[in-house]
Amino acid sequence: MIVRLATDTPYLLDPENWTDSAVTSIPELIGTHLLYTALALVIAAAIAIPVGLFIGHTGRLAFVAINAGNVGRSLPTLGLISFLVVLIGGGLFPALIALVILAIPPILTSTYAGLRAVDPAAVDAARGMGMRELQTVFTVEVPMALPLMMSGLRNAALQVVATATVAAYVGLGGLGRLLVDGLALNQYDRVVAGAVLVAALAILIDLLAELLQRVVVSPGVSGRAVTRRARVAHPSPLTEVSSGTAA
Amino acid sequence: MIDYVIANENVILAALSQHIMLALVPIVLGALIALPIGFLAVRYGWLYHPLLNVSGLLYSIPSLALFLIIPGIIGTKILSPINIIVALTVYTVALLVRVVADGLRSVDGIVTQAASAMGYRRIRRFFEVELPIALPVMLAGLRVATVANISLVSVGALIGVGGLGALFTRGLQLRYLDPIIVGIVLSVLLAVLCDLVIVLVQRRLTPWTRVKGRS
Amino acid sequence: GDPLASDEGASSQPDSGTIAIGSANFPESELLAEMYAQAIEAAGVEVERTFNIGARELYLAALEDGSIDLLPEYNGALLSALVDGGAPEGVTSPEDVYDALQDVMPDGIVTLPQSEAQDKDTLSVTAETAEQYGLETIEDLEPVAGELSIAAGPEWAERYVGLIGLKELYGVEFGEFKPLDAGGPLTLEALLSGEADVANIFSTDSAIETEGLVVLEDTKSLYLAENIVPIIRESKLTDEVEEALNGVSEALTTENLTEYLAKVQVDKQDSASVATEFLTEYGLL
Amino acid sequence: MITFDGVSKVFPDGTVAVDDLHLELPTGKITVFVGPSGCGKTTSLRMINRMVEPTSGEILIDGVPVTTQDEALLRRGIGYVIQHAGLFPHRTIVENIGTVQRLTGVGRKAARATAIDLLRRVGLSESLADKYPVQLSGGQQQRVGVARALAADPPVMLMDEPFSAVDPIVREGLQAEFLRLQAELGKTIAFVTHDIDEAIKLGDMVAVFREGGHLAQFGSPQELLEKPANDFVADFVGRDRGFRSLSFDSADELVIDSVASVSTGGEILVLDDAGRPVGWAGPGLGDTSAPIPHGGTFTRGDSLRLVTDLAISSPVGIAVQVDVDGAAVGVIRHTSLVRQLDERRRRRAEPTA
Amino acid sequence: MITFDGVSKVFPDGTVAVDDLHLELPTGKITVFVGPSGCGKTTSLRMINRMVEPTSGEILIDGVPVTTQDEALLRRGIGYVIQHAGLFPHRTIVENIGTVQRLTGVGRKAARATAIDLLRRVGLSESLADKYPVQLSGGQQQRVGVARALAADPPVMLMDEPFSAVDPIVREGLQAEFLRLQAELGKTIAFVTHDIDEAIKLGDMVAVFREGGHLAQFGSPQELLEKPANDFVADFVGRDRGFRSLSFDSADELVIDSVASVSTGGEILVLDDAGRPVGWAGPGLGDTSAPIPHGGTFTRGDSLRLVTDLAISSPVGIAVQVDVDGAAVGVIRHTSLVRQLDERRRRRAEPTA
Ligand SMILES: Nc1ncnc2c1ncn2[C@@H]1O[C@H](COP(=O)(O)OP(=O)(O)OP(=O)(O)O)[C@@H](O)[C@H]1O
Ligand SMILES: Nc1ncnc2c1ncn2[C@@H]1O[C@H](COP(=O)(O)OP(=O)(O)OP(=O)(O)O)[C@@H](O)[C@H]1O
Ligand SMILES: [Mg+2]
Ligand SMILES: [Mg+2]
Repeated sequence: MIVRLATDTPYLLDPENWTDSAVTSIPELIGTHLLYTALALVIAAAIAIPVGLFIGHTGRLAFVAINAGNVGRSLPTLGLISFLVVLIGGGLFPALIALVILAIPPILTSTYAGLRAVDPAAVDAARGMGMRELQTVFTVEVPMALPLMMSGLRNAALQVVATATVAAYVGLGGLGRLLVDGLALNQYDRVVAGAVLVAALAILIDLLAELLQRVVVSPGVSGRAVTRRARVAHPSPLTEVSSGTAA
Repeated sequence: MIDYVIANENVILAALSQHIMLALVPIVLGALIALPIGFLAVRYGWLYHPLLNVSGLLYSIPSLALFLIIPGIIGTKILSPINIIVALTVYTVALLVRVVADGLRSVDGIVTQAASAMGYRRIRRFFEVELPIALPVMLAGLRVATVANISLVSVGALIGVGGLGALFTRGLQLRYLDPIIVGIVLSVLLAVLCDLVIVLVQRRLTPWTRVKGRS
Repeated sequence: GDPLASDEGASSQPDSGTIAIGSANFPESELLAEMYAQAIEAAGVEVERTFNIGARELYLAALEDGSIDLLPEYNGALLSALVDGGAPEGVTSPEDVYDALQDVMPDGIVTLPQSEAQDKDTLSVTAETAEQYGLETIEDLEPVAGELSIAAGPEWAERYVGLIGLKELYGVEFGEFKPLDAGGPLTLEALLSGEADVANIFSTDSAIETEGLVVLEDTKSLYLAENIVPIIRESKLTDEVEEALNGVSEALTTENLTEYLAKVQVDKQDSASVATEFLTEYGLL
Repeated sequence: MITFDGVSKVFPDGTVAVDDLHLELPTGKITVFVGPSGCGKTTSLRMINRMVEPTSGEILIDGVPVTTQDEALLRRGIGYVIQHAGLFPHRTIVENIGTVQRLTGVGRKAARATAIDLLRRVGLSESLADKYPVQLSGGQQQRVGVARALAADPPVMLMDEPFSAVDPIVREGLQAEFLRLQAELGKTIAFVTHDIDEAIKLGDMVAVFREGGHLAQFGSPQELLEKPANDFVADFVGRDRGFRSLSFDSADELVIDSVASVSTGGEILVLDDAGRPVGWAGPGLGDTSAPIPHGGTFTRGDSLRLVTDLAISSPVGIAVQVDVDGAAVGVIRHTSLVRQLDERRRRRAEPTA
Repeated sequence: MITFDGVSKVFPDGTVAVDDLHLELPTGKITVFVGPSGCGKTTSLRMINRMVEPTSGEILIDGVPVTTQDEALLRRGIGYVIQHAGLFPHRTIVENIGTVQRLTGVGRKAARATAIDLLRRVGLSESLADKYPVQLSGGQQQRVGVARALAADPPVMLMDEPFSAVDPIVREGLQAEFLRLQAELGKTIAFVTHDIDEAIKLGDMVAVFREGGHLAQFGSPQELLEKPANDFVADFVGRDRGFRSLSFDSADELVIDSVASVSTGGEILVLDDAGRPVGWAGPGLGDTSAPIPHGGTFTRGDSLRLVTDLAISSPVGIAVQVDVDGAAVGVIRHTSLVRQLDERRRRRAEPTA
């Protein structure tokens, strides 16, 4: 037998791995993973939302928003991250940039689509009542576009959570460590632990996002105002077309 | 860059052809599997949400992890391209089930009723009315799946079967941009090309979506 | 099942005539594999290249399950991987290691005679660091290691020939461990950028010379001999193949390996042509 | 003839959509089902081609119960037109029209020829043949829907609010087209609408439904207007029903005075050289040298409704009749018109006495 | 008063939407813009609140050119109601209604109070206050749209086909509600519709537009029906215009005969104990012991149109007048009615002589 068998207790269930003292403590990995995810999402949102709002409101440069989705999807994350590491060196930076680039298209596209989908009659009514341009955008268009914008964010979050594992590939922390180390140490259970934790985290984040969505999206738009039976199903972005899980 | 391409022509071509195989076989398999599942999800409405949740869950598993877990489940060899193909097929199915279901659900009930009222029987109605009308939505989903698959294949390089991904790992090890750039460009080009092919197929298969509607 | 673990069921297949050659995912391994491949091809045997496989455990598993037939290996590292709990202490010389290896080789897989060329693990530091802390040997690290960080492959965390051995043998315990890649570009990058103070670099790495790194002497022989050795499925080992591989092993020295590796690493030549050049120079083609 | 013989439909959720319906739809005529929303019109209609199966009772076409026939085959023999046309978006116009023919095994070429012929019949240009439904306006789509239902030349047609999705002006055009076509083809048609005006305009017979799937009245449009069976029907046919009922009687039987006769009353009908009325002049009509416009004329075949309206809107209370060339042939005073209406009413009451 | 002073609008693509429009919309009245699709009604309306800027000419509100005012402020002072209500789906009903007030700095509480008051005014229940638009029916939404436009109590209201998206029955209710409200509030209203019946029903004044942005006629509904300026208008107001023009005159001035008088003609109006008419009996009406239903009655305030229709649909050609309790107070024969219409026409023609 060439390789060691997995230890008796599966990695995920070994209490040892959950303590702070462990070389790779799972809580710490989760924390780091969340940090990368949050950082990437915040930066991506800070870029994509204003641009999406501009394009969606004015209708100008629409091709940017339409093509962003496709180009974003077709960029191989592993290639991107390798490229950045070689170009600017190791550390958090290249991984973060790759994640941000990954997260921008879904947010941008959905913000644009959300604004485009706003009933023109409501915008017309807003103007007709004497709202100024920015008032129209923020008090009418954005609230109505929120469900789509949120699903774009959720999509982006899911992709980033899954892809943040590549950070480990270039030596950073996060749950990717379990995959990369498991691979290097030939511990199947460690890889499984990584996969399970990432998937669990994705579900958790999606649930939280759903809760957030309930809070921020007006019931009048989300369909929750309608009777339960007639309720418009709002698909979880988990089930939505997403892309680019990697590493 | 040119030098690199010339010097490594064989390596690049081999990587590219592996990439194409690894990306496209799952698309075909995935589409074939997703079609009946999507149909069932529409036929039996209660299946719709559970099926979508499962596919969403599958999609959130990191690809590297899936590549590594699959041989443990299906008993293939560790380096077998089958692992990558199965994993990507899983993603494709996860993505397309929803699309197929939504496509079929997008068919106007009035149209299917009109078909029945004109004397269509069930099966013929499905193939001659519902399926063609759902095609645009399905093909749009297929485009997404294809492009996503092409970019995902390269992750396989971390376990030695990654098509153009090998150029990324090599470039990283040698701290050498050329192979990385060549890999990215080829991967993106391949994605764009496949996308284009599907668009062309779509134009042929669904001429009615191209005509200009009246305001 | 555990696909990374060995698979006893996968017995050796009958000789199909084609030899599948694998390599690890670093340039030297790929260069060596390419040399093997071309040498065997010159002997009229068909080969299939499955390079860049990844971590050792992965390619060993691949060898064992029959995905590949032949690999360039390092005797010390191989021994550590095959013996539960790592290489026995004190077995560090090339001969001892090679002998010990014979006892643990899995069924159906054999080693051919090893080359004198070695590529050992080292602990290296930059010249400035060496000067600042007065470092020459690994022992010198003991008092200061707490302030220092070390970069190595992720598996170092749990290996004897890694952090465990350093602690047990030298009493060296680093302040921080940065899991990057084994002797790879990230590790080197971390060392050069000052993100890590000490790094696990391979002895054939041309950067040692070009960057003026200081290799800390392994006074207590923690690091095993790392002679290059072809390992092959017995069923594939014909006379022509053995002859061709032995020819390569004989031609290889640490020096010429370092020199030719630099052509790949520094000059960015592709490994196939570098291998051809090597084999031609040593009359193996 | 289509016979509803004590037909009821109770949906699984307990909704009584149709309640013990007895009805005979005469062959070759248009029978309109009209009533408020949810009163069971569509359900009744769809039971004819077995899209819905009755809970009890029986529907017969020319005496044959529909349940004795294979569903699909039955449906291929019954044209069906629905609200939004329900065209197949993925098929061209001729392919849409040829659907049933192709189903019954007619060749592509022959189906196309029929389809193009039908296109013309429903008043559409042949140039639309190879377009797709999205390229057509709502009114055009609706016409194609009618053509598609007609393609297999079925003796029976079911039409469920076929014109309700188009705007009023287009609708008028479609209705006229439809009546013209029916005059030519003489199909047995069941037509659903919730617009009583449409029912009165199109129906040879009208079945007024009320909530709960009850039949409130079945009769000709004129009967509905003149003698609504109850307050529900009277209410439903709406205001002006007296006036509107005049549309069903021709004005041809009116006794018309000579044009000259009106001058004796003081008003003068000014004619042009061709004898066409220009307008009215006379002492009571101001000193303006130009005659006052007469406001419209009627001719043979026009209804009492038009004549009454002309008499009301005329500046002198006199409606002018013209011949096909527009030359004045006679006049009728409003007072005389009303006297004649009175007599007509008496005459009509007598036979019932 | 809103004045259009030679206003034209040519869109960048060359479409002439409005062509040299001169118009005065009287203060406190409803002025309806009506015409076929694309004739420039909406464009004209939207130039009032500067949603569209005229190419030439000027619009003044009470003598002040609208262009002299800040756009947003101008709009806050003009209520605007559009076709599908254009409610904000993400806001509750009271928030929707309070939009303009909140914009102008009114506090949340005060705005809510006004909104709830308005809800009641437009005939909606207070219980809808905190619902969202999706929870309301189309008709309710339309009412909220009106309430929202009224919230800032603007002297001027613009309404663009506000009732066209709801079905005919709901529309009737909305129209009645709207007229009641306007009687109370007396806003200056510009109201767009393409339905001439709606125009005639709602408008104090009606501006008929025709293709190319031309004004075809501007006048009261009665003028339009009685004296259409040209064939386009005559055609557009449609058939029965004589009869419909009778709606604008009350029947109160008619000379009514006593109930007893009719018996002498042979017909007998059967009354119940409370003096309410039950139906007609008499020699000409068959031997049936039950009286024939009279088919309807009129009372004070009803129009000539109703009386005429009753006379036509009556089985004996006699319309019956009742008091508020439903007791018969008099009758009028169709012939007598027509004679009185004749006299009325003569009287009206005289002043112009
Ligand atoms: N499949 C069904 N299941 C349960 N109830 C139904 C079903 N189809 C129709 N109904 C109910 O049966 C009644 C009659 O429906 P139907 O569609 O025949 O009415 P309709 O007269 O055509 O109304 P509309 O003018 O709105 O089309 C309604 O109360 C409706 O809700
Ligand atoms: N923004 C625009 N750019 C170019 N042409 C326009 C624009 N808005 C309106 N038009 C054109 O101007 C003409 C008048 O349009 P308008 O909307 O005022 O018509 P309308 O009378 O309200 O018609 P409808 O009854 O269909 O609402 C139409 O021909 C229309 O196509
Ligand atoms: Mg219906
Ligand atoms: Mg308009």
